Amino acid sequence: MEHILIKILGAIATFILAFIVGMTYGGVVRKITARVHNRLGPPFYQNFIDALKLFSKKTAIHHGVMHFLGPAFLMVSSVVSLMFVPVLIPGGDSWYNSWFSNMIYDGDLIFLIYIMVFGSLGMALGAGQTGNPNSSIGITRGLSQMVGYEIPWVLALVSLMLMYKTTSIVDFINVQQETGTWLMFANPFAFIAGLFALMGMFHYSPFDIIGAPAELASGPVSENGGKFLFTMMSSGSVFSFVKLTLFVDIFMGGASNLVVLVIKTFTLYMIPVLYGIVSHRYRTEQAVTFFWKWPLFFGLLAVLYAVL
Amino acid sequence: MVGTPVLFIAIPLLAAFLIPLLGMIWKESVRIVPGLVLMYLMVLAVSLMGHVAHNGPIIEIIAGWAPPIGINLVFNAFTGFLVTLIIFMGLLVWLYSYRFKSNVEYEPARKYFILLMMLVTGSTGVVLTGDIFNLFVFIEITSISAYALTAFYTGRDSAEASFKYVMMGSLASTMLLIAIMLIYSQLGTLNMADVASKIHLMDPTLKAISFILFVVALGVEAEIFPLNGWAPDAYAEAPGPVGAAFAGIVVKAMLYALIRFTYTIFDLSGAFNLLIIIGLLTLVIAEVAAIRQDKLKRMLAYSSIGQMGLVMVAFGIGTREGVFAALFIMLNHAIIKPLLFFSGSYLVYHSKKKYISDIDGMGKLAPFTSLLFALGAFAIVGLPPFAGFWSKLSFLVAAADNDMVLIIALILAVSIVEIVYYMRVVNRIFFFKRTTGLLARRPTFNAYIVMSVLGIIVLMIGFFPDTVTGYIQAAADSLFDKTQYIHSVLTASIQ
Amino acid sequence: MYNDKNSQKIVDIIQNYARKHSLWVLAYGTGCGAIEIAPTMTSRYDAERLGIRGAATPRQADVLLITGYLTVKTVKRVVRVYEQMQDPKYVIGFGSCTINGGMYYDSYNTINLLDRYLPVDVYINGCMPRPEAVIQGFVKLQELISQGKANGAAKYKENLEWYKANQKKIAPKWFERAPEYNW
Amino acid sequence: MLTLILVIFLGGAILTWLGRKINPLLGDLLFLVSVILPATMFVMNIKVGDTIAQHTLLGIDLVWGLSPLAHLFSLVVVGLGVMLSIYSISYMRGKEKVGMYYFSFILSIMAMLGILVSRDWISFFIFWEIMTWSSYLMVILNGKKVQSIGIKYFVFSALGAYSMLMALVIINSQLGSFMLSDTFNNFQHLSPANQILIPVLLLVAFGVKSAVMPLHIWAPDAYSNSPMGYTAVFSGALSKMGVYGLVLVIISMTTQLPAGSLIRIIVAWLGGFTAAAATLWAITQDDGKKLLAWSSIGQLGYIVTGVAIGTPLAMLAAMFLVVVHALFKGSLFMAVGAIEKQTGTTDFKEVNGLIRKMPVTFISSLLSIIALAGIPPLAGFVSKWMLYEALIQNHNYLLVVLLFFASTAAFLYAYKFLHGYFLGQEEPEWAHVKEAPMSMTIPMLLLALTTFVLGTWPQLLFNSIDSAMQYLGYDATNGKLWTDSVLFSQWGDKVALQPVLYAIIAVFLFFAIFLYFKGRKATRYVTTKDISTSGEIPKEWENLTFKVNFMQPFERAIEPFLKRQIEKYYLGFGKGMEALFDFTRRIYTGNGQTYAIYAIVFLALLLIFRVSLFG
Repeated sequence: MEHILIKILGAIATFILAFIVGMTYGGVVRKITARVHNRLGPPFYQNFIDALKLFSKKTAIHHGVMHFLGPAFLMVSSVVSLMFVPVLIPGGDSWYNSWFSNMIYDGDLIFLIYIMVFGSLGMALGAGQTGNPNSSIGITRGLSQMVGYEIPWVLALVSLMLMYKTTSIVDFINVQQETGTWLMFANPFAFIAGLFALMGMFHYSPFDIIGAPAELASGPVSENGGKFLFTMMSSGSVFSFVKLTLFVDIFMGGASNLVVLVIKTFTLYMIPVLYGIVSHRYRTEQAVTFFWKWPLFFGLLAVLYAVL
Repeated sequence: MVGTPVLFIAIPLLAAFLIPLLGMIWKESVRIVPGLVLMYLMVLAVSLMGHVAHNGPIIEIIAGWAPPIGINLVFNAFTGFLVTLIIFMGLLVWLYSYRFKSNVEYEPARKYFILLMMLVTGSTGVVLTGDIFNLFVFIEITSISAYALTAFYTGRDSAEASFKYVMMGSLASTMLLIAIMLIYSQLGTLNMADVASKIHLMDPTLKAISFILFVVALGVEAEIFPLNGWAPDAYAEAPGPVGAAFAGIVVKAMLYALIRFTYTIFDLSGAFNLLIIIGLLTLVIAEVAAIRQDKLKRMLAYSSIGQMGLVMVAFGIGTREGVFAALFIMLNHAIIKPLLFFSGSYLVYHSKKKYISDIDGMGKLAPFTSLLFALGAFAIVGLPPFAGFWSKLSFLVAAADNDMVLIIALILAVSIVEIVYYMRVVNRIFFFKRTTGLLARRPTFNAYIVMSVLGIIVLMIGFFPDTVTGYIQAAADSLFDKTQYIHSVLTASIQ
Repeated sequence: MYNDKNSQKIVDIIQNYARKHSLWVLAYGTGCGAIEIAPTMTSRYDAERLGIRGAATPRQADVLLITGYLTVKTVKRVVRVYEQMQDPKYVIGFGSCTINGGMYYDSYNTINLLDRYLPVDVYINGCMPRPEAVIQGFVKLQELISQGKANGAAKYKENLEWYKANQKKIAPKWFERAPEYNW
Repeated sequence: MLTLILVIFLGGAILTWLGRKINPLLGDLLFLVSVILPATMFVMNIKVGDTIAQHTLLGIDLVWGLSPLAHLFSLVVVGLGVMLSIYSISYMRGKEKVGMYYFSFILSIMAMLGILVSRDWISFFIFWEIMTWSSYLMVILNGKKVQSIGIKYFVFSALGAYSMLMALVIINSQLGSFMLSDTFNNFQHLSPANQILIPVLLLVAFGVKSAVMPLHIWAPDAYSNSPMGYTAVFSGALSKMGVYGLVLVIISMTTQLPAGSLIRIIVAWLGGFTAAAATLWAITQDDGKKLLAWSSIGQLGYIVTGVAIGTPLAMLAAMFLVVVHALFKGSLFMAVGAIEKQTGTTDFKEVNGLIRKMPVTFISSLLSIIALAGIPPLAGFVSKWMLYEALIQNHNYLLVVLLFFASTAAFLYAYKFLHGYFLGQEEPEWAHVKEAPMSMTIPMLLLALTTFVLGTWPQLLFNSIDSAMQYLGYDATNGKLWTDSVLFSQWGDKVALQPVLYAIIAVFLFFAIFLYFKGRKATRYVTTKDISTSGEIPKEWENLTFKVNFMQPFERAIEPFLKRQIEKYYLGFGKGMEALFDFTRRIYTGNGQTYAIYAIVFLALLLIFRVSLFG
């Protein structure tokens, strides 16, 4: 019983960490974007204020049960996938290390890929029930784009899996601990392909047609305000934390303590963000076919590299 | 014993002559007498079959001259099987056509039944006789009544079809005569058993030529490609029951003759290959032609030809299993094809041109007939659990035992073609909207009985094939046992 | 119903703080005033530093910014958009047109006084008001929010019949058809 | 007993057909009895064993018995059969040709059970053909496009069946026995050419039924054209007979061959391509039936791949997916049937916003779609996970990427399906629509819930699969690849399904309660017309749901693929054959003189070649 309680507390701690880090990153990104635009920009804690405001806003209407459950699904997906990602290197030496080893031994990469999709489906259902055409359009774009980036992503992961004969994230971290080389150097092609996929996952430019504000009125979320939007926003933050941590775990050797984690994830995060600020926007089919060109090529190269 | 084999020939012949006389006394007797005759013959055939199964073949000697000089009739398991089949088909055709058209007058009915009796006479004669010239005579009797039956409707098309038949038939007769002449000139005998025992004495070239002539001559009647040009027309223009009679009676008899020549009389090694080649040609071209037909009866005719081709291939395998399969296919064909002709001709009864499209949606109007047609179609393409499957299976098994992999593949490919055109028709019957205003024709009571009997047999063979396989096996054995045949005929004495 | 500062609870203070610093603006840009929004938001004046950013749909928006004059045709939409926004919500009337019809005051279909149809919290004077003035207006709204005085929505709810009657006077068919507003 | 069961089926089919003619209610009753009674007898009385009944027809022994593998498949057949029979009563009410529907339904169930109990090739083939033509009757039951779709189905089925027939007569001639066990045990005794030929022929035979890539073109039309009550059986159980055959061939035959691994790799890739291509085609469909039909083909592709790879994990995955696919696809087809029944159409572009009208249908569809997409915690995930692990560990890297692509793309049509029927704006046209009757909703919900249960407690099914696999010669998998509800792979990776479920439920409940109970008081439902459409008020008849060209961006991206349809090549072949046939037909000119010339020429030819013929 005690064991389970500790687990639950650890899970809550992980969630809070992910929430805070994700939200802060969001704010920092806004700040950085503003600086790139030669603006002052909002304070880095602006996202917290926004979240608080959204939370305190009334949610006066809904369009049906799925409208309620869509954000809940999204939250489930992000939180549960968070539970399966090793935030810190398991068995590391910092005193809070054991807090974050939630359920990392109970699942593996393939499981994680699927559980992460769970949210998109829930979100899609919620958006669909609102009856707003913009939402559905955004959803189809998002799902299409997902099909695009999934290929290089899977290719990258498969190449690593067959190099180290495992699909477990913990094992990947351990491998990097033992050999001392980050996998991004052990198989650079996989890293490149994965990076492309990561850019797709974050929906920053040039892959941000999903919620194009002027064209689609923010797409899938266009009918959601108040608590719905709050839930989506927090799950988005948690999700970006999950993605970044996962990437760090796999390619960049994991993190032994929170400081390292923040440094690594932040550095990684800057790649899609900075590229996004200065880039154009792809149409959906352009985005999809883009992923099937160079990223796919690098993915195949990664597999080839791994086989040889 | 109820009688002797000669009655198979004598009684229907007698009936054929008596029918007009009796008709003068009582008109209805024209329709009844043939039935009585055929029923009696059926009883006779069954009892003789029983006798043969226990006591061995019956050799009947005509006119007191012992073989090889005199004419003899052979009733063994093989010929008995075919005779039973022919009589049974004759009975069904009679029953079906008893009042095929209520408006048929006395005069055409009289002609029809006379011709039918002649047809039965000729066919049983062909099967039973042990003499080659006698065979020729019976072939002529059969053909001539068949010509006349083809032209039964006395229309322009019927006449044309009949004329084509006559033309090809007379060509065949000529060749048959030449062939007989060659054999007689070489061996000085025409008794089949005698010829078979002396055939090695014949000059090889002349032997081959006479065999070829026999093949071509009998091939015309047995619907071998490319000698079967008459058949589609004849089937299509003759009345429905006549088509059934052709498929069930005439062709069987002629094929019997061909097989008898190949298996018993001649000892040519290449004959089996020839059978396979012409059989395959017939099969492929007939089925391919059938798929492009737009008239129902014509389609059935081509299908009939195709089945004959299949039978020929089966005979061409040359093993006991092959013969078994061939006879089985023949039996099934003799049951299923009449079923298709009978039900099919009711389905297009009111249609002038008898187009396939005229049966659209008939399933609603004439459910029973349609169902039987579908049953027949399912059976003939060899879908289990219906009759056709077992014969096809036994054929394939026999072929596979002889490593004829390519032939199996070809035949199965052709079967797909067959499936396509039969299913197209069945689809039209059951799943199309009725477009033409033509109403369905209610089958007569007799026709119901006939079709039901056939349908039940199809199902019976399908579920319990072993009810018939015993006879077929015996027939196959008896055909195969050439020495036994020669011995039993030549040693037969006047009883 | 009207809250004054003394009756604010701790929760309200926190919430008002958040609301004040996170104003998501739905700019209803039919009038010529929409041209001023761009400089307000971009590098030069950078409204985002105050927590002000654009919202894509009324469901997400806090502030309805009505830029410029309204006609009968557009006021219908504006009311509809306003009703779709979630509480708490604020309206900023932008430019003189929203106050008195501006230079089009005597046109047959101009809405001369927006306040008759929607509860306006803050008016920004001028024709056009410059971005500085716009930001000034927002700051004023923020002040009102933190004092708990930006209660246009409550006013609207309280006097709903009056507002509805006014609205129906100008576009009866449209407002008959509109979904009921009862939150 | 087994014979009796099959006879009851057969007699029941005929009686139902007749009873339906007399009185519709009597027909319904007889139908239920003649499916459920023998099905129950089958489950209760027929135990796994080698020989249960034996008949001899035509000198061929027909031996019937239930192997553990067949037992697994028979669960699917019986389960789906009973569920669908209950469903069909309501589904077919007021439709035409109900008698024929019942007849074919019962016969197909009988035929499928017959296939499974057959221990010899002949009864296997007989039941196979009965299954083919009874399902054929279903395909053309609605009388639409009979000549194109029906014939296409039958031709492909015949192609498959005749390949099988050819293989089995060759087996018989070589080995002298039609028994399945003899075939597998004495496979080495075949000649080397036949050792290749027979598996290939059988693969074609079973590949047709399981809709493997170049042989699949009948499937989408046939599935979508049959009545929905039957399509569930079609896609859920009938196609699995092909899989059953594939398992037999691949595991029992190709493993004994040196070239077997090549065959298996080819089949695996074909399965992979089937999965990917069918998924892409499913995305482009605008009709729920067609979409599910393509989706079925895609799912069968996964199964075929799993079977072809044939490692224990892959086999486990494939067998699990066999059952689970039957469950979720059955439920989905039933849902489409319910929608068709209640609204009269299945076109996404016509129906929308049924979620509040048909909530039970929606819930079962949702569960089934989640299972289909392979998302945890439903059962689809279990098989997907095992399949991917197996493929990766078997070094089929590119194949796994292909399948991953397929399953990701499957989300697109999964969403399209749910969105098309249930989401979007509610229209006054469908305001009258009510939930389908209980006899339709309960079976579909039951199937969906079973999927849910199996997703967390797959061991309920693994035991059966395990005994089936041991029958095929695998080691026991319990404890190696799974213990209770934990899945392992050979590399030691694992997924513990129960914690996953609990975590999901906990988080879900927390946020659902948070959202719902916190907001419930203040929140009220507004219709889907009340959306933020730039201040516009949509009129009653205005439907703003995004329907037309739903996946257009994606379709544009895959346009080069969509241009190349295999069907076109088949059509070209068909046209060519037809022209050839027509040419051949003209041999029969109808002219007597020509025929006479033929006769003379034939005679002349024979005379000329007599030496080569007769020596």
